[in-house]
Amino acid sequence: MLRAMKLVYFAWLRERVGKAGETLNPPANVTTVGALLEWLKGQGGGYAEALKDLSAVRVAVNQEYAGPEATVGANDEVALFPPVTGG
Amino acid sequence: MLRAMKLVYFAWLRERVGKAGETLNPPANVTTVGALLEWLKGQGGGYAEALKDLSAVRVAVNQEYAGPEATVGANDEVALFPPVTGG
Amino acid sequence: MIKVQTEDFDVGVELKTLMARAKGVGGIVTFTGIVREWSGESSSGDPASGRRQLAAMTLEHYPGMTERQLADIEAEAVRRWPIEASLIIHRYGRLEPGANIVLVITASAHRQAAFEANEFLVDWLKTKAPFWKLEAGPQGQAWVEAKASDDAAADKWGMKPTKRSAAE
Amino acid sequence: MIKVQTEDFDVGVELKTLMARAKGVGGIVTFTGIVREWSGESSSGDPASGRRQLAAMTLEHYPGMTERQLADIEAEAVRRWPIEASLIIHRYGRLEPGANIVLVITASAHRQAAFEANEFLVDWLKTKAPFWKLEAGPQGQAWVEAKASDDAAADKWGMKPTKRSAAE
Repeated sequence: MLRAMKLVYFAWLRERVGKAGETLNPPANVTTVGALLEWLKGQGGGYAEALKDLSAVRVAVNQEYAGPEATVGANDEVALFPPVTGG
Repeated sequence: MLRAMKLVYFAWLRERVGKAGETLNPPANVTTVGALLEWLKGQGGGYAEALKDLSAVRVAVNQEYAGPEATVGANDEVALFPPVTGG
Repeated sequence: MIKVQTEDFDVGVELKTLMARAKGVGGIVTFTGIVREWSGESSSGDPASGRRQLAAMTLEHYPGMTERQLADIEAEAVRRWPIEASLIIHRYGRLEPGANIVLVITASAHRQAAFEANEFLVDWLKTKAPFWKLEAGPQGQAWVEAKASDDAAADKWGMKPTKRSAAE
Repeated sequence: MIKVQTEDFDVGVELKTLMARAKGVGGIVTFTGIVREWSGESSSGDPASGRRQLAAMTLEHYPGMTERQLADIEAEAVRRWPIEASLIIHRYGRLEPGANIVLVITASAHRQAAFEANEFLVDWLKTKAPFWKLEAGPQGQAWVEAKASDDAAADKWGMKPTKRSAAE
């Protein structure tokens, strides 16, 4: 089953991952934000570095804020970023 | 004893008294704002009309808000006006 | 800084002038009070609600005391909040609907201080500054009555009462 | 109305444009956020306090989500308060000290509504809008950390949390 998701990264998460975005195909058991983060972290390198403290990571699925229990699936746009500092 | 005070009136108090200001010489027993208002009211005509409801009258002595117990004396500038509506 | 004037003001120009002397601010809050087209509480423009259409408003004030009260209010705001710069402009004379009446600018390193100081100043202008509004419309002229809601708003800042009735 | 842009804005021009489409308003509240010369909590400019002088700030944002979040926040403010007109402008890109970052305008017949809606919008921009600030100074570059005080300010408006940590 093709489960291509679009990942996008911002601020220091982008810097640590080393890219602004990519298309990934996580395994079939990755159906939630929490599972996606754990899987990504397990990819090592920049991912492990970027995600070592998940309390500092915010997630948006299709441009809406999402908690770890939110579902993710094919064609979703999943954004990972630090707490925002606008305004 | 000369006890000349400068009286000034604003808004509908000015209209009812019929003048913007005047110099008055109240009697010697008029030493407070409250006594001044009662004396003025007793002058009849526009004064009685302007001061018939003292709850709608505000007073400033020398350009500072003053209550009925505040003292007034020679050369004071005493202003009578309705509740303010600026801003 | 305070200004009491008949002339209109330009908020953009005043902001630029104030920012030039307020280095290091992070937030600037501006309140602009405008002459409304309808008197009364609602802005829906429904003539059936008993409100009156305004042709013009004339603001009378107490020269001397006005400047004194505005300067006192501004000084009190600076004592209470970390304000880097502030400006109060209050117009008087004849003003038509849509015209500027009052401008309050507060600049601070902290947005919360700028917001609170601004609201404080506006609440106090409404209840302390010696201005009186005479509204003129198709039904004639009438002096605007002070609103209890304005007194309540001013009261929340916990300053000594300055508007004691002469009947107390 | 919302705008996300690199260009500067002129508060005076934006106010005039907004007033032209907001008939009947009595009060307009404006918040302007400015790039500070010093990072940190104080604005005294004392270099001994551990704060850092800024050469510039670069604002990154999430195109698409930003516009969506700003439109949602503005719609929520209009639901909560009797706002006749509002405007949010948020800049991104490289900005130097003194530059405008954000503009929030709220216009209402009632000044209290204009103040509250404005503060609500600013609090939410600080905690919800997907912008990130990278500060550059003599000591190098650093991403600005989110402040707990901003979260507390946003929390007081009683909206559902939108910034849940991924660790929950």
